[in-house]
Amino acid sequence: AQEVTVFAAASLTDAMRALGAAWQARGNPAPRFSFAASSALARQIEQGAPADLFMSADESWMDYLQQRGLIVDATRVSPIGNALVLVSPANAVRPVTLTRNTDLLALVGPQGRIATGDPAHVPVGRYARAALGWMGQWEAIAPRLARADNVRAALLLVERGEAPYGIVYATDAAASAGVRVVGAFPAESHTPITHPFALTRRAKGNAQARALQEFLTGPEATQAWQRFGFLLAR
Amino acid sequence: MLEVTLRHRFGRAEANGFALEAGFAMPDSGVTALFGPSGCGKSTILSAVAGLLRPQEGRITLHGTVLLDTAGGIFVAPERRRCGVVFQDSRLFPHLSVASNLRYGLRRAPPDAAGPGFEEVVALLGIAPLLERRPGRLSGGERQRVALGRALLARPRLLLMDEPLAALDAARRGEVLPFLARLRDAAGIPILYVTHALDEVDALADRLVLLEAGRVLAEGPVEALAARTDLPLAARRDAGSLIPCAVAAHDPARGLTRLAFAGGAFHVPLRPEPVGTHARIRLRARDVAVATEQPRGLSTQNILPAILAAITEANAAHEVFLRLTVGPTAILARVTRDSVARLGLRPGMALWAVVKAVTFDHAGAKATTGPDLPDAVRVAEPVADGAPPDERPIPPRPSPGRTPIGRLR
Amino acid sequence: MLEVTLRHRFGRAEANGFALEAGFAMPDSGVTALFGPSGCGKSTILSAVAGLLRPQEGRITLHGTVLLDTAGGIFVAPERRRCGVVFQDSRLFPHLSVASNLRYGLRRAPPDAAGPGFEEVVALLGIAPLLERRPGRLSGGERQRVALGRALLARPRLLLMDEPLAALDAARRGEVLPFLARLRDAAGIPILYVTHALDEVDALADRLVLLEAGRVLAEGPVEALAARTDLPLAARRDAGSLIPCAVAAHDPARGLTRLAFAGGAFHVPLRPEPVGTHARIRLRARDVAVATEQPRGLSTQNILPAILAAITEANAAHEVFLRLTVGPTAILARVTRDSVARLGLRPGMALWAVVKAVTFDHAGAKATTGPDLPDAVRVAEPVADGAPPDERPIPPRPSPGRTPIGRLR
Amino acid sequence: MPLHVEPVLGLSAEEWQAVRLSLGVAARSVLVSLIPAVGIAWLLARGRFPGRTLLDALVHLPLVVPPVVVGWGLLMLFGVRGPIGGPLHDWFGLRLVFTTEGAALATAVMSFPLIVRAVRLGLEHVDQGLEAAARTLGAGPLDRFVTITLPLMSPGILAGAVTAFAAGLGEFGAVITFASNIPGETQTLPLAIYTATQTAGGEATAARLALVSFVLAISGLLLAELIARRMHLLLGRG
Amino acid sequence: MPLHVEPVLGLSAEEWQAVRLSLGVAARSVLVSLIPAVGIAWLLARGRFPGRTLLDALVHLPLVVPPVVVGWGLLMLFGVRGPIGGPLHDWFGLRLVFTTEGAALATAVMSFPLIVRAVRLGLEHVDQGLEAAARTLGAGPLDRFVTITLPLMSPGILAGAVTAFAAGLGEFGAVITFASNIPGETQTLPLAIYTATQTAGGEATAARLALVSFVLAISGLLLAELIARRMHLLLGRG
Ligand SMILES: Nc1ncnc2c1ncn2[C@@H]1O[C@H](COP(=O)(O)OP(=O)(O)OP(=O)(O)O)[C@@H](O)[C@H]1O
Ligand SMILES: Nc1ncnc2c1ncn2[C@@H]1O[C@H](COP(=O)(O)OP(=O)(O)OP(=O)(O)O)[C@@H](O)[C@H]1O
Ligand SMILES: [Mg+2]
Ligand SMILES: [Mg+2]
Repeated sequence: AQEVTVFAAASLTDAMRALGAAWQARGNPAPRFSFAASSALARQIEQGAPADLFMSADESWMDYLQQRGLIVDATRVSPIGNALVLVSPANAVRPVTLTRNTDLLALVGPQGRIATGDPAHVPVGRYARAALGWMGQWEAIAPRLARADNVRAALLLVERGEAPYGIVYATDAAASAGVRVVGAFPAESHTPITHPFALTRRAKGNAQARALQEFLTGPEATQAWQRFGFLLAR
Repeated sequence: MLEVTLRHRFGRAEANGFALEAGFAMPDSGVTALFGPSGCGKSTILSAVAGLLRPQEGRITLHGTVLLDTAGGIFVAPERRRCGVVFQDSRLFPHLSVASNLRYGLRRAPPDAAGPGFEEVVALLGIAPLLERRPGRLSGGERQRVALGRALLARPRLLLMDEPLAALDAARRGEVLPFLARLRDAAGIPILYVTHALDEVDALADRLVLLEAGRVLAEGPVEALAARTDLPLAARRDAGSLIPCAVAAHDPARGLTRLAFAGGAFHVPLRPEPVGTHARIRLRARDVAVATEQPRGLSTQNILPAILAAITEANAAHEVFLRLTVGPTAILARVTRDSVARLGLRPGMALWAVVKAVTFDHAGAKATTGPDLPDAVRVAEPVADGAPPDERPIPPRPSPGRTPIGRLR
Repeated sequence: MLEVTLRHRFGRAEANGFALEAGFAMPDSGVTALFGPSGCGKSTILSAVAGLLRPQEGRITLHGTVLLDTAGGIFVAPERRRCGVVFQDSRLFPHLSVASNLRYGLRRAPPDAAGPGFEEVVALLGIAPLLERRPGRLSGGERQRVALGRALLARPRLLLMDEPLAALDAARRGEVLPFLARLRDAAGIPILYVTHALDEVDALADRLVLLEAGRVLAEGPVEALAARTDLPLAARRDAGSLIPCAVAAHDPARGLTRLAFAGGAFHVPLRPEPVGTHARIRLRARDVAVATEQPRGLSTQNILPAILAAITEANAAHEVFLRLTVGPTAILARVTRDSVARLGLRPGMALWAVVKAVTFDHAGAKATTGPDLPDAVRVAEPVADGAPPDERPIPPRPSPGRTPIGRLR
Repeated sequence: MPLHVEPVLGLSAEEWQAVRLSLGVAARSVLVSLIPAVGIAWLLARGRFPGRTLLDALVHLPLVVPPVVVGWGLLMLFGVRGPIGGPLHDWFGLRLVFTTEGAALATAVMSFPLIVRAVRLGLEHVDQGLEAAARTLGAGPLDRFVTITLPLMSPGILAGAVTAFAAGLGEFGAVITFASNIPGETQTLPLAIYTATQTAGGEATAARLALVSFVLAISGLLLAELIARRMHLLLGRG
Repeated sequence: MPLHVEPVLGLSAEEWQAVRLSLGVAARSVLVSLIPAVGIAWLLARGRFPGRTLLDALVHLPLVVPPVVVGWGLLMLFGVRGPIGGPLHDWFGLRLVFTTEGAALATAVMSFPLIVRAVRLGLEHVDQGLEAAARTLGAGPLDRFVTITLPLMSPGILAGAVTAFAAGLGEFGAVITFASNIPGETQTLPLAIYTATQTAGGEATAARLALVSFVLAISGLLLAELIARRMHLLLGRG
């Protein structure tokens, strides 16, 4: 059987490891993973990286590759999604309802910061910017953001109590014992968060890759995705 | 008085490591030379006295203060010993000007410590034009003079010098040696002087500690050790005798100076020192010949009546030393065995000592600690081959108290 | 024949930088010494000959090959000049054993270059016990011997030595000097020898190039320059004359060796060299006295009839040089003006030269390039104060062709 | 009145801010680490104590562990819940995370091995004979260190400071992890460059900023070479 | 038959793989950069040519630019579409990106300034008098370099190699950007540590791996100290 190389966004690490094991348990060769920032992976694929399946954290880096003709357009799917939540360190208890009227600045206090991905390039940060914009608070909050390199780093800042709040994916919040979800951003506050998958051009004839992608979008995977807190595309 | 007893071993005992086991004392004034071949342990002793080396066993006292006593667990840190050290490689601080180097020790000296002032030392050593320079721009001789000044200005109770002239060539040596001599005479601090050069011992030392392989072979006044033919000193071609004397008279017309010593006088080419100056001359054994009858018409200036006291072995197979006495003073001569036979020399014979060359020690009003010179030097008979130069009265010898350095020039 | 013309300036012309402007030639055999005070440009010249310094202007030819010609744009790289260099600081390769150091040049020498073999050089320099050691574990004297061997084994056409003994103390010097002398006699390669030590010149050099402040002051056979009282050499206390001579006879019973020279003979304590060996002795002017009547009963061995040729100034105010001739040989004596007056000395007078001390040059079957010695040395009158030692015939002088090094021991 | 900064040299106001911040962070990091570096270099070069090799190893830690891990470790230590950061925050109201000082600390820790190495080398070139000479002239340990050892090892200190400064200009992983990427506070040049590279079409900006960073570092190195030459002259080694 | 690796020392098979890979990558990076580093150090220490300072600056580039940017630059140059990587791939079928060799290249570039610095320092301690002596003994330029200069500068080369090896064990940003994070091929220890930190509850794993990385680097440093002592003895400086 052919070997399959999967380039996946770092935020998919936990789930993909579990799914990889399940795939292997079905008698398939273990897929090779490379977890990194979607941006780095996309650029590597552009430079001829031996990736067969690309799983991006957001649509924009998939668009980037599609525009350059580096993926098999027909295979592009977005079967799973995510929700954007506000988290606090585990010992904080006050839940927050996030509406257009919520005064986040007051919530954070005069010194506090909100940790999230860098809105300039980390997908979760982009969603956070959209949500804050929807709340009309982007201008006020922007200087108070602690911009992390990736979701896990943002989460860490909250876990350690450095930032009283963080904006992260629901999946990451669920996986961390150190934070508690204190509020969820309404779905309309940002474009839907989807994690698109697609086969790369070099995997065009790779049956094994196609099979893996089908597995990842299939029923058995669905359960796993849910278990890790991902939303399923309607 | 510095008293030193040391026992130290480098390397393991079984291996042929170096073992030092030495003890000596030195008086409170004058220069005591530690003399011996390379590797005999001179620098090791000096380091131990300075406190830069901590010997395995030993006791060092200076003017009654204990500096080191391994048995009593006493070790005074070098910075509190007040021993000025002049190193062979000068060790001037490269980042400081000459003036700052000189003041380094001065600033750290106890305020009540007496000693020469900055200006005095600069004048004494002739380093005034160098004060603003960095050590990197000094010649070797200049460097050593500055190092001398630096050590002296720290107002030490003892000066330690480790071959301060060894790194210098002949010309440079000649430049520094007179300064050293002036320092010795003017500073009034005892100096422990390490060297393996005999000419430096002759020019500077009052007492000698003779070392060999970590042990003290002999110790005593330089004049006494120089005349002993049983010591390795005699094996060197320049063995000889050192004779304390005083400038008795000058005869500018004839270009001669008369040096009186106990038992006679020498004539040497005119010297600049004033009449009355005490000095020391060196007669190398190989520069002394003997004659059985009074030589006539000989250009040699100094021909002295002498008694042949003894004939002793020299290290060379075909030569011997003759020990001559001129009054109370002993003189060594080195002649071939053939000459002994030819002239029929026997102890007790009256001879003429023909002294071809006399080496003049660097002058100065020196407080000799060697065998004492009679207070009024007896004026000897006129030498055999010429009329005596104009006699002038010899002034009394300067009192033992040292000339303060400030009055030197 | 090495011919050198150089012009080189360090630093800017306006500033008081050092300017070298020197030219000299040296013959194809023997030792030519570059002698002068520190900083006069000796090392600079040597570096230029070796090719390690590229002078601003100059021309150097060796045996007719042009090594450097700035006008013609020729510069032969040092590695192709085949000039062996012995540096003052030995510069042994610390990561190689003594044996590998010795073989370094040998491996790179042209295969057809003739020269002594490895074993021969090792034997000549007495370094067989050191072969396996690293240079770090050698004493200073041993290091210089190895450096000599290394340069020699590169089969050079010319040996350049830059104060090879300067870093050594007296004992160490004494250890290396005889090896140098043997090398000079055995290797048959011309040697350019840089030094500021007069005793090395005396012991080794055939010709002398006298330098001062970058200029050549005088150039010629050592014997000729040594006797010239107008050169700065005479200012030094050890001015004197060098006299080529040959071992004429041994008298073991009396412990004397007779050295014949053109004009007479000297008696010195017994020497190990075989009869017929050519050597050189040095008479220092201050070791020579004169007498107007024949001295009697004097222990001095060597008293020679001489003619006072001239009286010249010495640098010292109250002393003069007497130029004496003993047969064709000139001898210098240094006496006080007072003695000149006292004894009524005048040029043309017949005198007795009383030679107290004779310094023996390191021996060897030496091809002298100095003033030529008559082929059969005339046997002089017996010296005044003793019967001559047993006469033995003097074998003819060795032919000018050099003794191959292999036959030396 | 808010300060309005015009874009100069094709750099936006925000980029200029990053430049200034980088210089400030790198300079502070050097200042912070210099004294401990000299102390530790001294211990390593001169000390004879049992844990010497371990200390040597510890100093090298930031060199061998990925910067992100260093940042993570710093967060554990100096965060408001950390064993050091906690008391600092609770007692003195001091906060390092998210601050320029924090960025400087992270940078200092990362460049510490480089600075210690250079200082130690400088110290090893100091002739101990000169220190012995100072002792015999009555200088006690501190006196001697300040008046002799320190000036003589200054070329090593300079070399260390410059290398650390240059490396500090480029420090990324530890800073972004520990101090986050906050424009005007902790977004140094490398973070700005990184951000640019992570943006589609940000190549030009990234290259421009990298060039700025390069020019700065080079100017530092050149300046240091000049100073070093003067120093060597002063120390009489020229 | 697939090799079955038992978990040892609490490390999973994959983690062991990362350890082996890290060692391999660090070692290769040192091997790759050693010869150019010696060459460039020689040029910098001995050369007198106009662009010397610029070359010095260029060598320091990886030190002053964030590793991610270096990785990104390498990707642009050595990617299959890059000006160097393209021809390499098209003509020789060579691909550096995403291979162990690529990881070694990225690591080599990052540690290059460190190794050049150390080698240059070693070279500056070589007594040029010894080279002059070799010249007079008939050794031409290459001969003298190989037989004299190289052995005498070997302590500097060793120091450089060890520092580079230690730093190589910790190299992250350039590797993940240039060579990606592929277990068994380019997932070195630091990348494995990173991946662990991206995993919920991965802190313990990360700490464990960091410890392993530390122990490896320290062993390297210790070994180097031992070798250095022997070398110094051999070179007669003991
Ligand atoms: N630190 C040391 N470790 C081992 N041996 C040493 C040490 N210092 C000195 N020695 C040895 O001790 C002996 C005496 O050395 P020291 O320096 O005292 O001799 P010295 O008389 O001063 O000789 P020189 O005239 O050459 O200076 C020598 O054999 C030397 O090798
Ligand atoms: N590289 C250089 N740059 C500037 N000046 C130099 C250089 N090399 C030598 N000099 C100067 O040239 C002069 C001659 O130096 P050189 O080394 O040839 O003297 P030397 O006769 O060998 O002296 P020594 O006996 O001390 O070895 C000295 O004044 C020296 O300072
Ligand atoms: Mg000594
Ligand atoms: Mg010289």
